Amino acid sequence: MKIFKLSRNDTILMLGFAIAILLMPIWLQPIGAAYPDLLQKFAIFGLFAIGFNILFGLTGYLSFGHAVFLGIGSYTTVWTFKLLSMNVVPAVIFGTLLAGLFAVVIGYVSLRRTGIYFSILTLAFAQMSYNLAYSVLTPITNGETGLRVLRDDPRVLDGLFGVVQEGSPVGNFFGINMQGYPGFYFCAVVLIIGFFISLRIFRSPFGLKLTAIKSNQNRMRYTGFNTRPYLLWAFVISGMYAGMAGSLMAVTDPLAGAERMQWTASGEVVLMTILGGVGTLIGPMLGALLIKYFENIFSAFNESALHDMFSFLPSLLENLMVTVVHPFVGDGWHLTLGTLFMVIVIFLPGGLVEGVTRLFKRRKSDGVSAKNPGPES
Amino acid sequence: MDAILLQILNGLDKGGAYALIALGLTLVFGTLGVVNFAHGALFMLGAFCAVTFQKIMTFSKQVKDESITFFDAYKEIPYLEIWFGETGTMLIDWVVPLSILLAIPVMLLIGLIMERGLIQYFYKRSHAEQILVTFGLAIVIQEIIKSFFGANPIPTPAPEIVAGSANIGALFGLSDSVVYPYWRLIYLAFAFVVIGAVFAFLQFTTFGMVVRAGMADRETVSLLGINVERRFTIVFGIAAVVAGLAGVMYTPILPPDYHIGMDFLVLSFVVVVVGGMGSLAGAVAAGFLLGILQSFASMNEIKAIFPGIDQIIIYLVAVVILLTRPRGLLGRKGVMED
Amino acid sequence: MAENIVLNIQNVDKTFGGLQALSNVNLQIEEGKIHAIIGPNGAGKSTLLNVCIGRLEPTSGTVRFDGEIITGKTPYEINQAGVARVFQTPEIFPELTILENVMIPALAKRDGAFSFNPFKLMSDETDILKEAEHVLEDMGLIDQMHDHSGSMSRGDKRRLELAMGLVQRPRLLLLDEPTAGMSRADTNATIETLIRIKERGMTKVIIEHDMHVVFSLADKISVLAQGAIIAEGVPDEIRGNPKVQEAYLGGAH
Amino acid sequence: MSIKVSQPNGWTRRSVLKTGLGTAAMAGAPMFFVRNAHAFTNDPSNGSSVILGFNVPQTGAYADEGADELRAYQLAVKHLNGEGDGGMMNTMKPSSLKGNGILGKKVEYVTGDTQTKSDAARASAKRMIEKDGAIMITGGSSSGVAVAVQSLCQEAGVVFMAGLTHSNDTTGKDKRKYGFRHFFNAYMSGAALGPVLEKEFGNDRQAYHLTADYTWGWTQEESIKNTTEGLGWKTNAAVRTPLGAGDFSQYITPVLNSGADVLILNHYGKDMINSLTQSVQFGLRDKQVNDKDFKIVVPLFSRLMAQGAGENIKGIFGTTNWNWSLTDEGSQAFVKSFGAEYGFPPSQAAHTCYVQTLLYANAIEVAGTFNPCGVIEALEGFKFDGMGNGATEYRAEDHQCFKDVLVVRGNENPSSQFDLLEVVQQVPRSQVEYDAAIFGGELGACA
Repeated sequence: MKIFKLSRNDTILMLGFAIAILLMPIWLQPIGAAYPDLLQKFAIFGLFAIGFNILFGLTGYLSFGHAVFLGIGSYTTVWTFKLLSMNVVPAVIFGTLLAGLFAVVIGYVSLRRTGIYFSILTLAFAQMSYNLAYSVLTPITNGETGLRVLRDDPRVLDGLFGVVQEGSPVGNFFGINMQGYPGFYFCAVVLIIGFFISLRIFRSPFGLKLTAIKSNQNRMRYTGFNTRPYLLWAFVISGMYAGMAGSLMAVTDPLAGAERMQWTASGEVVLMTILGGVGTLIGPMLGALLIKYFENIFSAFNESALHDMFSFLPSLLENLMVTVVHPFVGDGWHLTLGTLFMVIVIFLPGGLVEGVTRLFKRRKSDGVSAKNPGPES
Repeated sequence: MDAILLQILNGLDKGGAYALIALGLTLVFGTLGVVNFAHGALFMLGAFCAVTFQKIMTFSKQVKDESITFFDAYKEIPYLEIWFGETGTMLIDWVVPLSILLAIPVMLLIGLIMERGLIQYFYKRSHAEQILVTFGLAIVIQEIIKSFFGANPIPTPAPEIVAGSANIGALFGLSDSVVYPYWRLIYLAFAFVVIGAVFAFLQFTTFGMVVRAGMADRETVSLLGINVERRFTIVFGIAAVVAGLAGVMYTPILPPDYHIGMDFLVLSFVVVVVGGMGSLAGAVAAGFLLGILQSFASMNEIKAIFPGIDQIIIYLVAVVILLTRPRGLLGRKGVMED
Repeated sequence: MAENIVLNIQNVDKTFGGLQALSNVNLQIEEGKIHAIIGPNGAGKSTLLNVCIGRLEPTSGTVRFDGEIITGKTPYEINQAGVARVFQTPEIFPELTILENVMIPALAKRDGAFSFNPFKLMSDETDILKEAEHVLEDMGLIDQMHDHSGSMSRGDKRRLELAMGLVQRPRLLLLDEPTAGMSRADTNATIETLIRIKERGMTKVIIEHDMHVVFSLADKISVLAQGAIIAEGVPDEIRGNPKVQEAYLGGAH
Repeated sequence: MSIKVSQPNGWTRRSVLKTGLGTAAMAGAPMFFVRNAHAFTNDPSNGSSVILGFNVPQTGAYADEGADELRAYQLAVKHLNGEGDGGMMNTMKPSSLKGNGILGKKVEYVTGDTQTKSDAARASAKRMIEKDGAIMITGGSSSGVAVAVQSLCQEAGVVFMAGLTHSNDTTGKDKRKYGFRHFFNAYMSGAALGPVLEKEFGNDRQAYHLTADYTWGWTQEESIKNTTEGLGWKTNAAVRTPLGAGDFSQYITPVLNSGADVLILNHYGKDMINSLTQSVQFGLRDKQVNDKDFKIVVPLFSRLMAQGAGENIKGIFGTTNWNWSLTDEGSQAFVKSFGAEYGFPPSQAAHTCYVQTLLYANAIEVAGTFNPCGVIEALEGFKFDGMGNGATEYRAEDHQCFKDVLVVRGNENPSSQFDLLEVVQQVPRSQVEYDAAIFGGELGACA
């Protein structure tokens, strides 16, 4: 089918990506990351970052408020769970669409400015949403506690079709509960579709035009393009990715909290994208993997775990290693993260993907120029 | 009326703080073109200069407290008090103002090291990479401070004599209830002095002239055979000192913790951008504007009409200004617009 | 005569603050001709071009393209109407390859100001590719078309600029000193190219310093000095015009 | 690289087998937790050890509090495994603890960072349950996090022993069958403060509330308002302040002219440190209004907050769950044990976490099973003493502990750097009890 068409290299990339994602429960086992919640987070934040990259990577517009769409996606999903059905399909669709709607409004206003002015406008919208969601909008958002699904919510559609919920309500995909591994595979499939769409956008004339806008927006205008709608579409698409990621967060764990919209959450996706490589296809996914891994695994090391880890060493060395490593794990995991950011950006300019590509190219200096029009993977 | 007068004072005071923090940031960000996410960390380091100085000054002899039997508890008697008696107590009391003397060289040094050791390699890198590296640096600095001082705020009081409030009302023949803390008045005056000093420095010295020219058109100035880079190093140092001083002076108002810089980071970027990129005056104006509007938005009368307005006022004003004035209040064309 | 006027500039004034950059300029460009505008530095040539492409709005007066008023329209509307411009300082997309640089304007020609087609593949755009390759062939850039354009030499960038204008096959092409910064050989090559494509019926307005270029290309020449047209005619008329010599050579001769 | 040597067991393993490559026909079956009468989440019966999950803030504003909680947990684990001096295990009555682990299995633990964010806290708790095989989750230092993690634990079928959480909601409208709170709540703070405020400040007062603008702040404001209005006080104004406002001056100056003579700060942590410090700077502590001394009240105190506020805390009234200066046998044993281990006295957060761990272990011994339903049954209505707050009961209706509440005052003459709070009154439990129905909510069932 034409819609699935890809060049040979891209087909390999796509297949490789899909296989790597689906097999995460296996190859992440040795590094202790193969448990459902973290796998879900990998997929969800990967999707978020891949979507963010469509805006930032292609057009160069740095949004510092993309977490607002994550939040809207989550809230909408939980509300759909509460009002309509615990089936995840309508919930994800509504979450994505409403995030898209907000993206139209916020994007339309913010895109009137460029550069840092644009960034601050998006930041302002997100911070306003966060502050209000945390306080005066509590009737809608349940404030600090977060919006949750309750047993006695109406759920009109479920009632209509006679679906009975036993115990705590859990999102389901036509009867398959969306927690644990099924939840991960659901997210993984959405992620793979999201990656495919992103790949197609990168390879499309639309994507090329977005890249050209990043390169020289003025020239685009004199070349006959009305750049504003292009930017708005990129903004809305990436907003919808964020909304979908937010939806998936609520699907795998039916709770939506306001912190999801705080600037730190917006900043996180920016960091993921830059860390992996802005404008590269798989960079954002790598960035998401790395940051989420550090957040969840490095923070969990404690002294006794470290002693276990180094117990194969003689006790003197063991103690030495524990002393050396200890500041970087547990409550010091931020230190590791900060150091990692610096090391990567200093030694791998352009982020992981670009940096490694450059190193690779330097080694075999007769770099073959890309045959594919469009940005490199 | 009194309430409004007090809110104006609050606004000015907040504005002074915002302006002071934004001033250093706009020097680096608006003019050197470096998106410095570690600026908040510089503010925090300034505050911890005061904390460190306090720790040094109150270095204590430990006397075992016999009244506690569960574990070894110690009363702490600062050596300064043991050695110098009253004078020692006074010195400890004055630790915050005194630590300014420590903060200036320390922050200058930190600024220079940061610029030479890291930032200079990032002038030509993308903004994205500047964000990543300075954010990473900020986290690392924070964590180091946390490992030494913990995460809890550390009380750093103002000297006893200015710890209370001034009765401004009585001074100007207004109502008695118009009182305002001495330290906040000092902070406001201090902010004006520092802002004035930075402006005077850039306006009236040759060095400042070159820097301003370099901000406007770096290439041309370089072509004149002037070493702009070296001057920019010093500008970075100055920015660090200004941020640090803002931090030192703020400690009696806000007991510092390792995270205080991050709390101010977003706000300071908003102030700088609303003021307009590349404009020092804009940053100062925006600082005061946002400070005053925030104070008024927090009044019960206003909140009764717009619930939660005090939660969002800063961002709301930022949106309105950026939509009506494309480059903020006083921004220059072409700075950080792409 | 009126029906083959492509660009009609009528009574255009432009002031910047107190400075009169253009005063009452009237200029008619005929279909299919190469029309050169010459004049000393600061005569207002670039301002005039900027008015034509919508970068600047005239203080008064109108510009009509193909009978329709284009003053006040946005740059992309003017381009879509059929006016393309080749910039003096290369305005290319430095992050893209040379080929992509040329495909972009070709896409603009085909897709219009906006089209949302995220599911097409660039690799399926064979028509666009052919057009771009054709123009690159013309400009002698075909061998290096997969290189990044940012690292080209300045002369090559100028040729790329020209290619980006030509690929759109606009009804009117405005060239701002197309050979500035080129070597003699490159200049001659460019002149040849321009002559070669003259037959395709594209109207061109050229701003040029290089009299060699002007006199080898132009069908008609207008002379601009201090914001006003002081002479107009075929090359031979202009060559002998004393007013032109005075404006150009000033008191030195 | 893996952290915990333990194998993922119970439902996790089964889920892998069943759904590992997304092939299982799973419609209808409740997938997340495969449980029945004999199987429950992370059943440790077949292993040699039992794993507890300590989920505390390690980064962010409450990192120090989290660090103290973690110390207490580590101490509790030591004591449970029969190491150290046993601490409160020696004073707890009745106690079924034997000092040989829990049901003879060695106690191990995993830790995680809540970041004081619901999402991060839930992610961390899920890791402990899904990956590390934790059978119980405990910790935290904010109510939002506690409620979020508590409902997660309900879904996961894992007992949650709340750490520091003070909102009425935790055991009120958001109570859960699997969640237990030893800490007191805003209602109890109000009830305990009432008589003391009446005695110290009289009946003719005007209160001005500054309240952190989120759920915990609101519940505390409401509870304190009810109490003070019951005393005959008027409420002059109740102003909401943004979380993390930093500078509160714009909210403090209106107090000066309001005619109020008591300021009640419904703030916690950094907010409280800042608002108190700044209120004192504005001269509120030394002010005279309506011919009375102006007073500041901070309903919820902690020692870490008192440390941050420094001198400003002197003479300020508030409540705490527990203070290390208590002289009962249990408190002394705990402080001694903690002090010997770490060199300084424990905070109230440490105390509550330590006690929670012991109570949980004890309940397993009583029930004779790790099955959470049995453990819950053993905890519900459990009456005990010797844990620092006098005779205490875990009320079955809402899983809230009822015990004496301490009304404290910032110490005017501290004898050491830890001697910041002076206990004014140990308000007896009977005075702070309330009907479990008033806050609504539903425990749900043990599945």
